[in-house]
Amino acid sequence: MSLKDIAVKLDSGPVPGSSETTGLAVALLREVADHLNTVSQGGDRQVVELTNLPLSDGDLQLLEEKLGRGEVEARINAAGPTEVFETAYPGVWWVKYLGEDDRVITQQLEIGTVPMILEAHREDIQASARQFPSTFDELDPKQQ
Amino acid sequence: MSNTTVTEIELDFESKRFSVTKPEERFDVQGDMTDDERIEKAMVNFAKDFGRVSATYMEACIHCGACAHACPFYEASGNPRHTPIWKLEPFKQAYKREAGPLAFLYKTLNLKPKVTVDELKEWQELLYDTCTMCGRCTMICPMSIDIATLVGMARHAMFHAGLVPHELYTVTAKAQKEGSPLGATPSVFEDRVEWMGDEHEVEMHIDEDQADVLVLMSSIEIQKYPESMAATAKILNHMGKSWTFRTDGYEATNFGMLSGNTGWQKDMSMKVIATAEKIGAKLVILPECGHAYQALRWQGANMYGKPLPFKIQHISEFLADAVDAGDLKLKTVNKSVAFHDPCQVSRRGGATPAPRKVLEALGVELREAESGGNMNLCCGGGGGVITIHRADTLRYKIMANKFRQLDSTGAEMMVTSCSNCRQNFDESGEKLSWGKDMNSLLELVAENLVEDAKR
Amino acid sequence: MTLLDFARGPAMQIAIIIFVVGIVWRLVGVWALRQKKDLSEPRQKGAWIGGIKGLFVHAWPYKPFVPKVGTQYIVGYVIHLGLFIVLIFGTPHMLFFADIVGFTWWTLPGGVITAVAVVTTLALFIALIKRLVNPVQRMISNFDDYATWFVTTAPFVTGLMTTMGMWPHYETGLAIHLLSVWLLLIYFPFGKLMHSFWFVVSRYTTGSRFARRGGMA
Amino acid sequence: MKEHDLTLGEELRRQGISRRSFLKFCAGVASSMAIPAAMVPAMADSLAQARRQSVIMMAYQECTGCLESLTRSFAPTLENLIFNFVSLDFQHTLQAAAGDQAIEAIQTAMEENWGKYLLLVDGSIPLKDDGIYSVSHGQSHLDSLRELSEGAAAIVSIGTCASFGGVGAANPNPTGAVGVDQIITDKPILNVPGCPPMPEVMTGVLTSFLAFGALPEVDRLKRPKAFFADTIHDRCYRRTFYDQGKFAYSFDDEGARKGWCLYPLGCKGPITHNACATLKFNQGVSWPIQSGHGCIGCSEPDFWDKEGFYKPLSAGQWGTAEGIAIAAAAGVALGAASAVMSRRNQDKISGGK
Repeated sequence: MSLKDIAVKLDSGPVPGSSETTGLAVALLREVADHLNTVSQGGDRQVVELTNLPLSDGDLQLLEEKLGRGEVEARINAAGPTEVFETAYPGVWWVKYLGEDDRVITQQLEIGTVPMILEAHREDIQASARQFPSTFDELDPKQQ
Repeated sequence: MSNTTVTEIELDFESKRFSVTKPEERFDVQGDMTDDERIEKAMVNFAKDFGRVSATYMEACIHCGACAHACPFYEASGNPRHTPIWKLEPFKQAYKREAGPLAFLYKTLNLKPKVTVDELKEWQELLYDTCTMCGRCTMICPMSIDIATLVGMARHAMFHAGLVPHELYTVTAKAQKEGSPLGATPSVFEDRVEWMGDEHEVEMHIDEDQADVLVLMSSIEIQKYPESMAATAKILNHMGKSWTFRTDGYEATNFGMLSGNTGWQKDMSMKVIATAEKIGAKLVILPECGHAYQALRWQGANMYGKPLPFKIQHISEFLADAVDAGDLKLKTVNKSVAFHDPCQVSRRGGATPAPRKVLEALGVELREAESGGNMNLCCGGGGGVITIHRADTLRYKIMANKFRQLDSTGAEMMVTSCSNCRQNFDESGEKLSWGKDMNSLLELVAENLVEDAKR
Repeated sequence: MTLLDFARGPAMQIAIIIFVVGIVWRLVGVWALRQKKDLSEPRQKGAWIGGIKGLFVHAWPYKPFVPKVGTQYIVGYVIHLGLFIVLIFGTPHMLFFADIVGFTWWTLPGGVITAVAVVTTLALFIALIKRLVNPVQRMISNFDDYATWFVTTAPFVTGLMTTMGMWPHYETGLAIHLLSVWLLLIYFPFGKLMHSFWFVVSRYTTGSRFARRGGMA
Repeated sequence: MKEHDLTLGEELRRQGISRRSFLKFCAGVASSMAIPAAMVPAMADSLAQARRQSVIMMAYQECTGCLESLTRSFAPTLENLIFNFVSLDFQHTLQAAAGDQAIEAIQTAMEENWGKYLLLVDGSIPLKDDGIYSVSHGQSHLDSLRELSEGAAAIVSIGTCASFGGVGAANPNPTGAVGVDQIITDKPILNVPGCPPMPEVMTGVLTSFLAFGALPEVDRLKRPKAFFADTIHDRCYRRTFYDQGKFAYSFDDEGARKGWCLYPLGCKGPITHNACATLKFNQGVSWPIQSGHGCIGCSEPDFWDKEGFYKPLSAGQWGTAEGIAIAAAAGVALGAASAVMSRRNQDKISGGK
């Protein structure tokens, strides 16, 4: 084959991804079920990585359908936005780490009480404890 | 074994089959040659007639071993050595080393070792005692290799290397010297023709100067089944043919071919061909003899070097044509018949339909044996095997299978059209108490000729 | 140069050249031999029809032989058809040929090819075991028979191992698979694999020779 | 040099970057390196203890494509974290200094961080004629590499050229170009091949070097296993089509429009180890196969010389029709010669008849 043989056609181009499912979604749901059991018996937080897997768009759709939406939704602004929502199954969280432009960097299913990114962390709390008294310094003495 | 060639052993004419009288003294190696000379001779004579066809066959084998299951000898012995293609092993080896397209590679890299005399001696049994060149193996071969023809070529090599079984060599040498392998010299032949003429009150024609039909006889018939001569004469007279026997060309058998001496084979064929030419024969009728048909009908012209100026027919073909032409009026024989096809006439000769046509004309109920016709089981006596005493045990085993095959038809009468098969049936039948006779198609026709229908 | 580059490059070229040279050499080497004309009077004309018939009649044993060699034929057919299907209808294989002949054709899904290859490999092993166990076959077998078995089986085994990801690296597996095929091609003209050509020649020869005589072969 | 004394954790806090942000960065890196997500907190802790790293980046026989790619990392806000924390002491293209000043900068960086700096190399190094074909400031790149590598803690070869010689080494390789590891054998070397390499790999490698103090585990071609363990084919979203036997046979057929497997169009995915299928290029926008073109195998050695990008893997150098014809003619000659020999033999035997 030479370059001449390559047909050139201006078209909308191939649709990225595929609407077909690969069976991976079902395997993931099973994994989530396992993790839920672990956590419900007092185990540590479990994470299922979604970005590394060759999931088709169809797979993701299926996952979203099966897991549904729950009570909590949150948006965190730390080094760009992060979206978190609880699925219809309490304890199963969908975490989307986004870059600028709301592009997904990585997304995970976290199984636990609170997603890691949502918690206030000891280091930050310590920092705020150190910082907090300064709020008084700036108060008008009249109001003391 | 001795290297001395001994041919002066008296033949046992009284035995049920023809061979030498003192088989316990064996001289299976002939001539004074060194081993190297023998190998040289073997290879030279093997390669001499080698052509495209034989080379193709040598190349084509895939070593599947199927041929064993078609071979009467393997089926009787169960010995893997009797696998047809294995019988050619030294020659296949020699072909690859000396003559094949890759011979250069095989030779320089010594991939195929040189064949030794010991190997050839070992293979004498395989090439002579356990092969009748019946060609049944070709039928089963997925590559359709004509092993029988290759065995014939291997025999050329063996003969010139002086490695022919004692009996076969003796008989052949006698045939070359005396004109007949079994002592049927011209004078003996003449005597017996006259005797039969008197005995059966039939007009014999012998040594006519001119005749349309030259009739040959095999020495088995001359010596053992002389009624064949009378039967042939009767039929030919009945048909009003111009025919003759000739004392200078009567012997149909060709032991030169069987033993592997092409030179002698040519001598033997040329004798008959010259006679036929001399008397202006238009047709040469071959007697009921399988290998005679093979030798003259299919190899005769090649010995002669040009197409023959006359037609050659096996007696069964001649009878079939006569039946077709309405020249024979026959009585109906109310019997069931099983027909044993002689390999060289049927499978390898192509005359399979002829005897059936004749049997139909006789009105018999023909019962075809399982694996009959072109697929027929060989009787195990052809190709010179019947002369070799070493081969007896296995030959009887083969015959036992043969008897079973024919008996299972339930036919009342057994018929064939090969006197060599017939003598094998008769001899083995006695040994194995078969209790039946093998009949000649020719004689059956002669017996049932309606004489008053003579034109 | 990696092993795969070697396999797709010089090794392939060398193998194909040896394959072509060897096959032509052997065929011509036989065809150019002398053949004396058969001077006997033919019983019937049109011996070539018998030759063509001969090509087909030996494709399956005559009835009396079926109980003895029928199974062997079936195993043989599984091997040959399997080889044919995998070779012609496996997409990567088709592409190999397409690169040479310049056109593509319909192929089978990978799973089907894998299944066929597994069955064929099993049949090859059955054939080997038979060769080792059956006294006739063991006696008449020589180096060529085992070498032929090896070079035929190796591409199946290496191909399956590559498909099933049984090598540490796919590219090494692919290279070994290709090299095993080149080995087959290189050995082809020098052993009994040539029967893929001889079977036509030999069957035709016997068929026509005996049709001439009126007999059957 | 006060900055060098701070740990990364301290530095982050000084800049008011929250733990959440840091964890997010770690989660991103861990995800790209296939480090289990459960290890993210531990990784973050370790990384926080790290000290500022001196980095010298040299450009040799190269096209700057690698640098272009690296500056388009997946999440600039996050990358800044790590790139701000390393001290990029020398980068010819990015820095302001030039000429003698630049050379001085290298010397200073080398002396100050002898034995500790990380050397990044971009481009192949010509060996032919003492490396005369690629020279900066009167010094051949071969000499430059030898000198700089001596004081390096480790070397990272960025791109296929620095890793395996790449384009420069493509047949017939006029300059005798080779990759770094064919010259330097006594230092830890890591290859990040790709034409261009994936920026995430650089982030991952740097992070991992900082967090664990060593280069990550590598494969037989010194590529970090975290990114190069699987082939493109293994991770390709079109893999199912391969298994089902659904292929595109031209760039304009139904298969191509339906996004079927590109194997027949010469895709080198099955033999190419890289992470494109999961990380994608240009901030995760797309990657070659998603754009409808087969993988050309750019992260593998000698990818230029694999019989063309559009030749299927199972096809190869079968030669030419002329070549086959010549071979056949040779076969005819050999066959005829052997037959003539056999015929002569027969003539001799039968007495010259």
